[in-house]
Amino acid sequence: MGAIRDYFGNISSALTTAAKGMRITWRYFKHEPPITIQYPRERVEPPPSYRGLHILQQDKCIDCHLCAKACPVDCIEIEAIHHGRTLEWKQFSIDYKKCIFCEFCIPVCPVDCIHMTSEYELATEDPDGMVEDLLTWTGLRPEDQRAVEAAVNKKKGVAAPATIESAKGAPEPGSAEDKAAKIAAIKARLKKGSA
Amino acid sequence: MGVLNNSLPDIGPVRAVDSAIGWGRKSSIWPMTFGIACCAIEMMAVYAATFDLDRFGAGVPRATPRQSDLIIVPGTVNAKMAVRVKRLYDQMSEPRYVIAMGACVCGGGPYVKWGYNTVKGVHKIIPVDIFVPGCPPRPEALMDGILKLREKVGRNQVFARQAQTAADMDGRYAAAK
Amino acid sequence: MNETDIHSKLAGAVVSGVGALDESAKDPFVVVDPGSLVPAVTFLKNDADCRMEMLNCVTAVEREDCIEVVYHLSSVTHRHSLTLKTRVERPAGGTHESWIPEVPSVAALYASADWHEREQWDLLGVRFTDHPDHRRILLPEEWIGHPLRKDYVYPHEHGGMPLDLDAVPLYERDEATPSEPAAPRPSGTPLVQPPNPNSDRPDAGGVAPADSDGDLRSIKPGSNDGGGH
Amino acid sequence: MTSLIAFFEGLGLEGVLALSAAYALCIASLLGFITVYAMFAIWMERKVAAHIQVRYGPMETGAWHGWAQSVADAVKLLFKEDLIPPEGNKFLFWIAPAVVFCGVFAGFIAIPFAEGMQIVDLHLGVFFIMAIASVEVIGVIMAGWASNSKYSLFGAVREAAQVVSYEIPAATALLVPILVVGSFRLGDFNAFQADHGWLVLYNPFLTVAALIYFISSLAGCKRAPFDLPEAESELVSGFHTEYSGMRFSFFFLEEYASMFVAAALTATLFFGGWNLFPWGGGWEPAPLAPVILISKIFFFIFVQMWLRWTLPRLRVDQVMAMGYKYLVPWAFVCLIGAAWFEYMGWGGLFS
Amino acid sequence: MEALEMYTVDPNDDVYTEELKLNLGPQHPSTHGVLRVELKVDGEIITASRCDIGYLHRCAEKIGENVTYLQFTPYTDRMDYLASMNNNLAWSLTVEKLLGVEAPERAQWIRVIVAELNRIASHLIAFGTYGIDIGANTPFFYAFRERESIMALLERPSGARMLYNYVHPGGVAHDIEDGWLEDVLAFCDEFEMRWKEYNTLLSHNAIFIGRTANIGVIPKDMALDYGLTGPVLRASGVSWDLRRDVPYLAPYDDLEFDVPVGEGTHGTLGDCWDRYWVRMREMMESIRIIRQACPRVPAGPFMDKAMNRMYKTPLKPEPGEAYMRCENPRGELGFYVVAEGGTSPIRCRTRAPSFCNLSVLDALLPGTMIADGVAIIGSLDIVLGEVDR
Repeated sequence: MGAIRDYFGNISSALTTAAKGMRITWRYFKHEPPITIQYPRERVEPPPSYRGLHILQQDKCIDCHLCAKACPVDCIEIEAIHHGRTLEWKQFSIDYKKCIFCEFCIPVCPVDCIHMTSEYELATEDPDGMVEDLLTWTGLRPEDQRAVEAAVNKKKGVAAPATIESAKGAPEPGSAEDKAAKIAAIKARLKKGSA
Repeated sequence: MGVLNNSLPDIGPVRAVDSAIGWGRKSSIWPMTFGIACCAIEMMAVYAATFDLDRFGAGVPRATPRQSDLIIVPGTVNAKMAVRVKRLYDQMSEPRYVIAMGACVCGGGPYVKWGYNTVKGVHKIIPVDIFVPGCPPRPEALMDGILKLREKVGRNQVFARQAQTAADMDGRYAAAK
Repeated sequence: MNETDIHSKLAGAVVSGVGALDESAKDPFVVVDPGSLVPAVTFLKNDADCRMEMLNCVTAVEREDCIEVVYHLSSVTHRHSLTLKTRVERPAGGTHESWIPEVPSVAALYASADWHEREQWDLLGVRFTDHPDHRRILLPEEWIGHPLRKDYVYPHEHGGMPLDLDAVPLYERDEATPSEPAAPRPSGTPLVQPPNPNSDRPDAGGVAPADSDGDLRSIKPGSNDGGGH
Repeated sequence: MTSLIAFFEGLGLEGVLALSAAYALCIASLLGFITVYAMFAIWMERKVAAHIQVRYGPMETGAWHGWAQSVADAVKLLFKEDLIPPEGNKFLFWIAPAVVFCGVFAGFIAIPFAEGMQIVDLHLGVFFIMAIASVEVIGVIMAGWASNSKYSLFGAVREAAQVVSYEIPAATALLVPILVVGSFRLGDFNAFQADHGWLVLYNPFLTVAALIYFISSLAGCKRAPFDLPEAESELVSGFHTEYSGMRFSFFFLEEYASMFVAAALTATLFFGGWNLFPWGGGWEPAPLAPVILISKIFFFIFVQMWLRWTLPRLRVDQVMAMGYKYLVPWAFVCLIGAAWFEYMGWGGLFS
Repeated sequence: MEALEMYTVDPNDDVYTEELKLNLGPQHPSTHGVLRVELKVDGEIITASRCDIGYLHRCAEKIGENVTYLQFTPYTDRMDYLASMNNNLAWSLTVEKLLGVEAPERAQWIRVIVAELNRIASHLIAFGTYGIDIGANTPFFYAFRERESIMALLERPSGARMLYNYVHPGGVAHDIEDGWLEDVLAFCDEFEMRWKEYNTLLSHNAIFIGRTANIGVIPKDMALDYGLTGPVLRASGVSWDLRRDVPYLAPYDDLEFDVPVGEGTHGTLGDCWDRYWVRMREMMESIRIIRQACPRVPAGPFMDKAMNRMYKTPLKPEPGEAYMRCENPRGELGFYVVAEGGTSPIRCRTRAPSFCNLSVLDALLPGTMIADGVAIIGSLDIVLGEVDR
């Protein structure tokens, strides 16, 4: 008797559970709108805390190498020549072939000059194109150049040249415009890399 | 078809055929169901409803390498796996594309220094078309990579002689002379 | 029961070669001789008051003078646990190649020990005698060396697959002219040398930010946001 | 068909030539129809799946909802490298997709889309379709064997076992309407249902028989929950694991074409054919008949897709158990019951 | 569908056919990554099997011996990449045990919430991929939809989608923002509704039950013998949950939750369906925990003051060793760390739950069918990153 009950029970349970499942999928088909974010057309911005590509406030950076030491994967390479307090920048690059976006380089910075943006698109055809130089300028800036020359000349006993002009027009380091300009620079570089 | 590849003159009708083929190929990139590590989960997220790779016609993951056009290598490849990755790539039929997904596959990633058995980038094993670094890359970043691959595939010339190829042939011709 | 009770029970049983309980450690442990390991574990598993049904983990630890094998046992019934250790002394000049310590296997007692012991053999080169299936588990069977040893030499390639960062890709190699085999690395060195001497592993204390004060602080005159902290 | 021959004879062609020309035109148009239909069905399947799964499906290929997606797939597959496993049997590997496709293709010639709109009006139409559709199994076994892959072999053997087993309940269930109508000719079913209403409502045994035939046809088309021969999570891709490019697309075409044939049989034999309303008809204007029939066919194809994206897959022994323990006995019960009803003169809800 | 009697193959039988060697993986849709299983099959029936792992061996233990304690945290993310919060937590607790410090109270409550959220996310993947293994593709998409919500939630405090690196020794890396807890509670309400849908669609489906009930039965003794933990052990009828039995975070003592145990509802105790069902019910228990924990998150620091300098000066614990275990979604994750005074440990052993859970596979497969093998692998819910490390 049990076997017969099982037999008919199987038929009824197979049909009813299939029907219930089909009711759910029908509801989804008919009533639930797709939740897809159509990526290149629409995009959801990651939260402000997102750990994306780095930016550097080069004005602030003091070439202390603490971020490079904190990095678990040794992906930061920094090179700068010290002229007293002035820095002649050669390189501040992050190798995104290694970077794991762990954020350990951020809290160690004594001058709070390295940050992570919400940018993340980094696809490229070039195997060497994934090393990003965060510097917005290399070498010395003109006013620093003059200051260094002045210092050198002073040591030599030559009279100082004209007064140093402070850089005008450049956005205040750390301000919102500065950040936006740097993100734009990163984007431009990425486009160049992929083309 | 093989003999005709890149051998016809680079003129309008041939170009039109090429661009039609390129359109077909780029609109129908079937990836292989292939997951290795962490990035595979983000790759699954790309197939899933929120990002839906099928919008680009690429949401038909084929389990067999014969039928797939794209192998996304999502995760660290080590010495034991590298043999298999190479074999899978060899089993795929032309045209085939490779996306290296994640830092490990692009160039070693976090395992570059102390990883005694990891391959430092899958481009040491198989030729890679697009690199998508990140650890793991966001699904959007992978889609960005796939969009770049689509551009690249659409640019490819099938029958028309490529400028570079022609130059090579001229060079060879000159050398033979 | 706590660890002290278990230890006294274990030492009181017929099992010989059971050392004292190190209670100062964070997880108190008992050191037993390799010879009496199997009886001790058998006792702990079968005794009604101990009932260590589960072998959580088998770990080999390479120290200066010895290799330790650590067994973490726990009981679901009584909800207690115990750490058991056994030590094999390092002979003079015992290196990675020359010295394979041997410890009796407990795979007959716990099925979970099977894979754990294989892993320890694979990574640290500890041979577990009487193990039913003594093969490598994670690395390929033909792998040379045991990588978790301190004097392990990193390979350049394995099975034709390049493992170096600067290796030439397989498909770009010229088959006709085989490249010369790379020179073996000195033992214990990592695969990739640090990119520059300054960014070596942070040592004891590291470089405190205070050290980098002074000259480096301000970049240009008139910029007073140099010290952001 | 006869009208076509007459048309070509009218153009001045002799007997055999006219016949050949008519057949060539029929085959060409049928091939075109199957290709276009399969492309549409594949696109539809992807859209149905996507909307069940709260996503969009193809969107970017072609302007409107990715309508050109299947065209792109076809172009790509056409220009993809065709690999033949070196260890396999090259001839069988080469011919298997053609064999698979031919079986289903031949089935199409007997389907009447409207009165006279049929390539060959066979008196044994149902019988012919059932018989010729089984040829596909031979092709699948050839493919599985010639691939020299274990997964392919598993898929082929599963397919053979499954299709052969499910022929029995499917054929038995089809015998029920045949018994009621008293003919194998597909056109007669339409005529009968115009007078008596849809057969599925004719008597309760026919309702059950319709369900049994629909389930068995799922198994015959390798559709979920019976997609064991190509079970992706078990056998990679089953019997076509080693196929690539154009040859692989033949298997794809075959799957969708056989879905069409199965849905057409269901619609014609049980659901009124080109009669719009369940209580019969015959009043529908002739040009509307193919539209009605094809919309019914697409409804059943949609149900097949809907089932596929809802249900899990059965195991191979469960498929066999379901066939032999559940469907076969019930199909015979239906047959005997319908015969009894016919003997007693009962039934016919709308007659 | 009725229960399938286990097949046995007798070589002396008259209709004994030739055995076929079948290689499952490392690239196979249902091996959940790069597991390779060599099978010997007689027709559809598996007669012998041998697991081959190591295709994702990434030298985590060697790295642990060479980087600092803090720097190893992101590497723990990459072990069980489906539950990185829980892995971070286990590692942080290990380092805290070694140092003898304790995280502030606020950090502990945040840890409970993020760990339970990640447990749900991990079980959702198990649910979705199990559906695919069995042949139902749609649940995968529903599971990923809910998982995306969880990831959006966890992204806000941690800043990453998947590998969070959020729980650090001494606390958590960032404080939660205002309104986050309310959003978590709102997610809980939505999830409860969705969970019922999952069950109608898959859990109680007759075909699904037919495919999973009575398959891959692990008796209680066998489970303990193989060192199985987590849902796999609990499905065999052993009520053993470290959150309740060895509370490693103080808030777990105050919270009320049940430990779901397998009951053999549709077949034998400890079969695939039980394992699946334990996971499904655990999701609801996690929701219960989150609901209790959210209103109770106290104000205060989220990171130990003294530990905060570890970002600049590497941690340097006293010589010693610690074994710390936590209840991860897959079972007991243990870290055994031996310190000898340097900035990095001399041994950093990971007792990975998936590693032990997978070891039972070779004992389960013989006698089942190929399709059952797929169901069994799926029901163990392994993560190869953790198996191979």
